[in-house]
Amino acid sequence: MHSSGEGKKQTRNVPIKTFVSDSVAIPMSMHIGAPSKPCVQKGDKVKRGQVIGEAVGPLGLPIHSSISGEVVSVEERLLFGGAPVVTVTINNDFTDEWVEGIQGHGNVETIDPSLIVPIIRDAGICGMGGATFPTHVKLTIPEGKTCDTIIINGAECETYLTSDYRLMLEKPKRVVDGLRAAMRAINVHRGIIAIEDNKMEAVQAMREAARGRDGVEVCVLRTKYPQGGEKQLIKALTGREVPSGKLPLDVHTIVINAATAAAIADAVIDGLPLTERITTVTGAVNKPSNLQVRIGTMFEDIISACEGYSEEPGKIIAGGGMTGPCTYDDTMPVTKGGGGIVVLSMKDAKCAPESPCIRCARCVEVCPMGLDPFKIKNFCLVGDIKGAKDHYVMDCIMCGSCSYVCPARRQLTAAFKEVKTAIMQEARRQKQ
Amino acid sequence: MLDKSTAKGVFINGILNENPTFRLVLGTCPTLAVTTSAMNGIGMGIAATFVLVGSNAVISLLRNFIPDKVRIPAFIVIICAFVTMIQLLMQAFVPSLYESLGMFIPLIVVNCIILARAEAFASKNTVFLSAVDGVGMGLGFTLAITIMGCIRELFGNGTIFGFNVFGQGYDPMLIMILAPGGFIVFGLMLGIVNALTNRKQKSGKEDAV
Amino acid sequence: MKLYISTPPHIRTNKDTKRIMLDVIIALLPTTLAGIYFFGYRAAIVLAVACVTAVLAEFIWQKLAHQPVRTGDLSALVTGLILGLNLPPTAPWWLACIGSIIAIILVKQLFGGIGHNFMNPAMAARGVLIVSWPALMTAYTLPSVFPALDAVTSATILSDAQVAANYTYMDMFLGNIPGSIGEVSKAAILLGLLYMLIRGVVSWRIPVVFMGVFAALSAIFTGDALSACLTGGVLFGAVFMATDYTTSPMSRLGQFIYAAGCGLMVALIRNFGAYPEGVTFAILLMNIVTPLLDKYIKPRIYGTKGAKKNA
Amino acid sequence: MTVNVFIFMVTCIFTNNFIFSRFLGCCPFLGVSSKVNTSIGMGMAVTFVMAVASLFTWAVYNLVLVPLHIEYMNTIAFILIIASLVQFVEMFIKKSSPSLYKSLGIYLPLITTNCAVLGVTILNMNNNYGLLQSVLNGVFGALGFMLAIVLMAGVRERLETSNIPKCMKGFPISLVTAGLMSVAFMGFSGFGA
Repeated sequence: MHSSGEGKKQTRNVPIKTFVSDSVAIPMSMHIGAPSKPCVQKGDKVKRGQVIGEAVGPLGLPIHSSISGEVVSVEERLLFGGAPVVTVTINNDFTDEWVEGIQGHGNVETIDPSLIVPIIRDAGICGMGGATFPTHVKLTIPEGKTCDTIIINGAECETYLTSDYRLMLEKPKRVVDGLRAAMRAINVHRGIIAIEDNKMEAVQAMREAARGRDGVEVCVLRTKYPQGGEKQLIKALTGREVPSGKLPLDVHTIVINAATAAAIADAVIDGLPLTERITTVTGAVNKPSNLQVRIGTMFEDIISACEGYSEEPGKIIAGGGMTGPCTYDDTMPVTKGGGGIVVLSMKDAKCAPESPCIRCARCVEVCPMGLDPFKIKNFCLVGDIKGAKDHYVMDCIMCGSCSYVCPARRQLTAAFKEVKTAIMQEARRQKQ
Repeated sequence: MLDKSTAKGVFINGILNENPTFRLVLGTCPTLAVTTSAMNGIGMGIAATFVLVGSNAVISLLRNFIPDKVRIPAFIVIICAFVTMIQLLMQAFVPSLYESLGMFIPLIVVNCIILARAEAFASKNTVFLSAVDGVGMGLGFTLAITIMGCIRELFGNGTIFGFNVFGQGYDPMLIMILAPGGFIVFGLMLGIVNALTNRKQKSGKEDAV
Repeated sequence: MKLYISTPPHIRTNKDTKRIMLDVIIALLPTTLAGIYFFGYRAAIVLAVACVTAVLAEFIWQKLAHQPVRTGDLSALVTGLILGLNLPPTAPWWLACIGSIIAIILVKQLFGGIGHNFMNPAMAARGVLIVSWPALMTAYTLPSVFPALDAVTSATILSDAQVAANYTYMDMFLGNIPGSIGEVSKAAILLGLLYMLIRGVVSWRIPVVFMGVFAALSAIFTGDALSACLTGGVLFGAVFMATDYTTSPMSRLGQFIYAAGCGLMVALIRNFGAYPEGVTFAILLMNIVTPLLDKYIKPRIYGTKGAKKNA
Repeated sequence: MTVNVFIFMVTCIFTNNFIFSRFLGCCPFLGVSSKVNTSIGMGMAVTFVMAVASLFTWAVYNLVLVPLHIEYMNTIAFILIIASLVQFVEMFIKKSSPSLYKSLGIYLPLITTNCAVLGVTILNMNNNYGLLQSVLNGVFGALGFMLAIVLMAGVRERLETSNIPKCMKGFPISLVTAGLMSVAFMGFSGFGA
């Protein structure tokens, strides 16, 4: 299996730089849960941090303007998956003025713990590793469940991406503060910051930042994709296995991404809502970088900021090479969960055609969930959904390891995604 | 299309369209076991034909007297009688062939071809047609296993009906007259017959268009 | 802007089927060269005929069947080479030819081509040849570098026990003994194994368990495990043929059982069976069991232990 | 005694396997081997019937046919015994163990025309086996049949997703598979000799 270090060399040692573009397009659906309801209209003047989308439903989140300026349109635009999403486009007036009423609490150790979860909710924070689950929901423990450990996921096992690594290296204290805030919010006394052993500089920085903080430890993990998968992380750190079909909380654990933790710290200490994030821009661009960009910044603006494409782009990935979705073009905005933009050249983008399975069992060896990918693929080929389900296809975490390693270039992960979608649709239909 | 109500149609049907061995894949055990030589094949085929004709005729004759509930045991007893007959006849007149076919002579009783024809044809048709069906099916079976026997004997022993074909220098491919050869030759022949039939059907369809 | 769209992952390993097959061929080179060194040009001819026939047979079949031609993945070449290495150096050219055709057409293509065969093609073909022409398949000459043409007439059949009695361990290890072309030099085979292990083509599990079980049983049956391991084709089989992906189990436990079964069967056939060489049949027998091992041995799936407890 | 039984067992199950070396029971072997589970059921039903049939035919042959000097009636006698036995076993299992009937019941009628059953009784007679040896021959022979059919089913389940040429699908490829399997079983030749 490849190491998680793949593709990271280009940006590993590039410090974070800030980039602000002329305009931003902020989609109203950047989190799991119902899309937010836009509360501004064309022509409105907005300031940075002003709520432009109101939370809807139990998993809803407010969305804030990431720049100050004028709303030029509120209309549907296509997002990564090709689904139309209501998007608020704002032209920058470059005053970068914050909305009134921003007030920080200064210190995560002294704030009243009951205030923390509402602050996180109002700041619009969701999982920034890509899953985009609203963080305040994660930190609201349902009746009858308990939590004894919060894990900060700094593994960043995904290929190409170095944004979390740079964050931990350059702003380690923010990450620790975010962790402490989360721990205090739900009265947990153990916090683990997990980092893979190919990022020892970040481990060093985090250890220093964590010194003297209550219950915070830094753990070094073996570099192995997908070490940063929630379930793999919990197993590696606590020895607990999340039962099939259950959540980390069922084994008394909550996992929070490192970037999310920093956002929590920003919200609690400075009172700032989530308006920017760090994104790795790499691959076939002239100047691969780690950029701190505003939510809603267009890919084309970011790539221009990286001095353009180095060769004809064949594929643009919103995220890492193993799990990130493809985009149809470069007019996509950076979302809350978007940790990277990877541009593949024409040569790298072409997929080799599938050839027959030679039963080499590599997919069985790499599957972090212990599944039989080749068998499930056979069920998919003959359309036997029940067979696939009986072989635990629903436990597949979509890490892509099997597809990566397959010498016959078989589309394994893609087939599993299809069959999982079919199973979920079927379940929904039966419920109705 | 063959007319299955005439004697000619029934006869040809048994040899070609519903060849019991190659098309219906019935009676696989003797097909595999006794085809180590062409002579064995023909001997087995004639023995089975005899039983088939006799049992078909008698069953057809009695078809209105045999109660439906006990028809299978009744068929078996009739078949068995003919098998015992041919067994004793062969033992008396062709003892060497009887020896080499061994237990597969009494096993004609459970040869699915015979029971299948009794059930599917003889119990519904006249004596004459049933006898013709028996001859057709029997010849189809004989033809098939003789061909199998020829092929296996040719490659496995260098001979056909005992006559040397390849000359002295031929180093026979022993496996052909051993168990694996039976399975493999039968499988390949079925495959070839299928391929030919598919092609024929395809061209037939094109003609129709 | 025209972009490719596909589902993740977007990056793939560079080790594709062809690269793996190439690695196997490279691993087979030492033993191929050793065979040619010990048995001379006759061995080279046998190998060449086997390889060329195998590739041609696959090419012609795929052309006739209107399938995509896949000879480029080198798997037919591997099959031909392994079959050739399994033949005695005295084998007539037509034996190699028939063997390759059986391997490619009957055992591989009829079942749907690469990855669909349930038996190792080279092994099955060798099995057919052994059963068909037992004398030709065991007509081993004494090794001599570039022998005269009439060396064939001095062909003798030596049992493994006779080989063990007449040659030193060093001869057996280096390959200076009668036998099939590829199986004589144990040193060259081990070199190939080392290469495959380093390249990650095969895991240690099947060869080590296979040889371990075989050695232990040989020690019980004959008392001399070392010469048992150094004679015959058992090491070649354990390294190059039992490890065939397509016909060995996928799960680890399955591989252990499969390899142990191979070792057991070789020891039994060698000591109690009618054929002098048991490797071929042992591997074929375990090939047959492989589908059941794959069916019934399920990997432990993450999170299912807890699920049972909850249920 | 134990050693002899063991050798007899190895010979019956492996060396002289009913399918791969004697060609007995090929019809169910090809017909009922597409799924492993059903082939196990068939194998168990055959084992049971063959053991009991060996016992009864031995008794009838040696205690009835031989004393009456009507040995030539053996085929009729044996097939009637087997047919009525199968009928009886079916009724008995249906009454005594509905669950067993559910799993074996559908195979029982097929067994009457399974030539392995008639074959084993004729073998017992031709080889002049004693009572115990006849029954053991029945049991071990049936186990060999079961082994063959279960292994075959395993392979055929795997072939389901294979890209087999159209004209070879079904019986042809099954026969070639059986042929290759019997090549492997040739490895047992000499065992028990």
